[in-house]
Amino acid sequence: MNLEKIKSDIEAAVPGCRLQIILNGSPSGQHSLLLGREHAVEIARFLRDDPELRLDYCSNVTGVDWLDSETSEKVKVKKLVDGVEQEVEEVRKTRTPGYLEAVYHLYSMEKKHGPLVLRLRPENRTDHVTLPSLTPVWRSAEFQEREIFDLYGIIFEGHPDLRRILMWDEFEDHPMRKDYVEPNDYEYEPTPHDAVLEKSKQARAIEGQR
Amino acid sequence: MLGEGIAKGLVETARNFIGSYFSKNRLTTVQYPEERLPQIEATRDFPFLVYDGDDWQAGMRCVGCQICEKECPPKCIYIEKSKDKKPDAVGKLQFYPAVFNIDVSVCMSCQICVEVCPFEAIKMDTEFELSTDNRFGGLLWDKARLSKPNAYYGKVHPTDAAASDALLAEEKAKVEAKAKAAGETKTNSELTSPPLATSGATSKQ
Amino acid sequence: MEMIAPAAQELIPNNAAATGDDALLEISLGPHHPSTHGVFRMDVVLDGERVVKLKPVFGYLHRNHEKIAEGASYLASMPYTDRLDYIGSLTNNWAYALAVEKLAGIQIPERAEYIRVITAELTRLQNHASTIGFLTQEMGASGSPLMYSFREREKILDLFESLTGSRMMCNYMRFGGCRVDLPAGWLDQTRKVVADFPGFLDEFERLLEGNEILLARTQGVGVLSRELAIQAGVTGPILRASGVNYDIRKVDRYGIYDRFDFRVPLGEHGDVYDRYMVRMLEMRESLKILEQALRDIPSGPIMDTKTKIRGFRPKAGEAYGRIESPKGELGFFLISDGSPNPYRYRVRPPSLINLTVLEDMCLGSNVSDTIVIFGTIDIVLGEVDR
Amino acid sequence: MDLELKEALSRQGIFTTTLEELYNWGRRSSVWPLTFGLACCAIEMIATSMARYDLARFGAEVFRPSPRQADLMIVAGTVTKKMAPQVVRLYNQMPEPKYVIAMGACAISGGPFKQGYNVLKGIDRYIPVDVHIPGCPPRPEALMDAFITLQKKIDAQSLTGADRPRHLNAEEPSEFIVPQYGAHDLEPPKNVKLWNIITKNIPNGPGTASDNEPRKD
Repeated sequence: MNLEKIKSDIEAAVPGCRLQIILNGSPSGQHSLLLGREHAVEIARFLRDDPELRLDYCSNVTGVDWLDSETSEKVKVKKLVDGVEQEVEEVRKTRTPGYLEAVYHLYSMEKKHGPLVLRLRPENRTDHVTLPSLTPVWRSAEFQEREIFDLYGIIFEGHPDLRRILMWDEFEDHPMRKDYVEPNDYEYEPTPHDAVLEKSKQARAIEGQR
Repeated sequence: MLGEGIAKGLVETARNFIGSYFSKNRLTTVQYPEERLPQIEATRDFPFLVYDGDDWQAGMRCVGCQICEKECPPKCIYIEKSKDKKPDAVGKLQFYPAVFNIDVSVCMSCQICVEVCPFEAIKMDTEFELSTDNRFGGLLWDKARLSKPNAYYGKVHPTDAAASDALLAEEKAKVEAKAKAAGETKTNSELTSPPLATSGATSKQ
Repeated sequence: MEMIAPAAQELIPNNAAATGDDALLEISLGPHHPSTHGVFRMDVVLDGERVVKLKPVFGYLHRNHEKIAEGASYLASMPYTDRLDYIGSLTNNWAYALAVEKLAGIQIPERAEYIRVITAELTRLQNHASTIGFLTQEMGASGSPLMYSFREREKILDLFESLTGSRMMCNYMRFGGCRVDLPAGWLDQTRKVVADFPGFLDEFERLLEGNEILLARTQGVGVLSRELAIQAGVTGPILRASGVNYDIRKVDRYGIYDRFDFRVPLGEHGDVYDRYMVRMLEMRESLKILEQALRDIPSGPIMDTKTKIRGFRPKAGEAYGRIESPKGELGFFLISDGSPNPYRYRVRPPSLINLTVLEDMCLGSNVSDTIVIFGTIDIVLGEVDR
Repeated sequence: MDLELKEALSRQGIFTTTLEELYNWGRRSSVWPLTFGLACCAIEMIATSMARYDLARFGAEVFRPSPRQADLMIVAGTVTKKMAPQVVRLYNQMPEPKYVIAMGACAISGGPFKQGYNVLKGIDRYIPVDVHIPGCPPRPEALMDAFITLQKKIDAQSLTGADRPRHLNAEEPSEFIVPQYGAHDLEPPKNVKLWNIITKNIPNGPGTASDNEPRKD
């Protein structure tokens, strides 16, 4: 399956949609297609129903959490120092805001090809975390989108039954997010080291204060 | 006829019942604890520390390198390296673990510690009758509880132990040859021992 | 169980408070229920004995496998995969190893490929055998069939133990091959088990084939249509029982499955009986594969020498690798950021996704049939909740 | 009763017993487990009850699905925080005398999954455990060994005195608090009273000053 061709096919079928090919550096060569939120359901429907593609089987739906990241690189800049142009090394920091992501792996049971990897990204990872649900297109996404809602906190609009699936309903956090801090219920640990030792000590200290 | 299928099935059950008196293939009950299933050689349960010779403290192969502690998936190994050194089986001065604890109430018997150990020091035991009513006292094993002689290893895993012994003998021969060569030029060589380069990845348990 | 979560209370229809013959009854099957294969719960609304609504509730065995794996090295996750579908640990190992191999572009030696096929097919045999045992147990055949299938399972577990050291949690495969080579005599032992296994299948068929109770309880019960099965992403024997020819061993031809001659059994009606029969036939096909693999296995190395096990750091990127596990498509989705730990580690659990259609299959049937339908989905909670 | 006299009598075909022995024999020989599997270990538990190992030989023939009819709870597998309230409730529903075997690493301490946010780090945070079996999963023989250990434990109990079993002591509780689902964790995260009893006797335990200090040998 040629990703470029699929991209142009989609663009022809769903005018005005935003698409971007995301390259994958690993030898697996599974490159993916980033969809704009607005037309995601239409695109999904096209992918499912297009007689050539017939991606009727949505195998895997995954959430991914990308934290805010800061990359610093050294750049050589030409600057006027004391009236003389010199090459000076400068550290430039680029801040990439973090984002959440839902990744869909599509296959075709009829044509027996695949995978096509789709990605959807909500605006940010704090307050605008909605995505259109693809469950109306592929029902196999039902539980998996619920799981992403539960563990990552992405809200899928149009999902028929969006509740917590793995954690209990009273639970408030989204534990698979990278910045989730789990409750410290460590106790006496017979073989502690590193993080566990710290947590165990903390827990004991708090207990002692009570 | 209604009931024919059920009757056929019952004949099968009867055949099985009678067959269980004659056929070994039907795996009739092994009357544990009086009789036991034959010990399968590869069986693994919990790790133990191998020592050479008779004195477990002097012969301990472990050098406290803490690789297993780092690689242990459930983090159930706790090691503290000693401050001083003691001679190992080959005669080189090595560190030894001042503390070596394994919490078997956490251990998942995955034997990754065995796989990554470059010193053939930790191996898997086959002992499984360990039930206890004392969680913390009975299931936290220290160095003394963990140490077992090499002869025991040879008893429970003969094939692997032979391979391991051969490997160590080879290492020893190499070190001796090197020492001999070095001894010709320099008599007093205080070896700060580099880790023995055995292939941890392919070592059998 | 008297526990009703708030979400479950929403399920109670308005007339639940009404008394009399037409009252609907809301019950919670599980999480402690002898036939839910562990800690699974179904919130069922009943009209008399008929199921009107059924909502599965998960999470009682959510052990945070994915989160733990994201904090551990690639090697350290291997023993955890054993505990996903704890009946078939070797196929889980393979799926994970395959995903890592895709991620890092590792080729594995031929002998290792053969060992993988042999162990995976043995896993399929014992998984299907115990599934059918449990299924008949749930239909009321208490004891005998389950005992027979566990007897056969024990023989295969003995093989696993003498190869890998553990009965259930094998932790045997590595990215780049397998951990240890076959011990002496293992192939002969396996050949004997494989040669004897058809005898067990014949016995099982004589025991159950034509049994009027079995037929009445299974035929026409829990029908799953072809279209719904595809739409809901159902995989494995359930999908094939609904007549869809989709077996990843044939589609992806991962490993060396293109070298073996075997067929994919398909059902016609998509009912419980078809699912049972597909599993029986699949065992016979697995035996065919095993015979060929045991005949052709070459000698040679079992590990790719270039692959480092400790301190393994694949290049940044991602990969999705999948295999046909006994329960369906088991996939692992890995994202690497170049560090020794995977950035994202995701399991695509067949058991969870196959449960999507549970309500559709159960609507309108009796509670007793619900248990049987549930039994044919063949779930393992370790994989559903992870 | 004098042991020698008793043996001499039994050789003559006269069997004597004390009320205590009879009572303990009765309890020990019909420990009915609860059909209660949580995870991986449950499969080994089923295997133990199958023909090759046959747990029935120890008087545990009948696995009862209802806690009201069971004497023994085999906590076979990982107890998650979502499941913990139900486990405690089931335990509370069992009639005295009741016993608990924590089978496998997860039930004892959370085991390999103890670093997980949803995993209870040992069932003994909420209910008292009589026998622990390490292993992941323990072999069927190990479960039978635990059964024998439990039977020995029952046999050694005296019916009177300060160390009499819990069910004969009216002051001892037979029910324990059921934790509630909280916003971040279970409430309470452990049964403090029970936990203090368990950890009281650890040589190096949390009650002592040298908490988490390495043991010196």
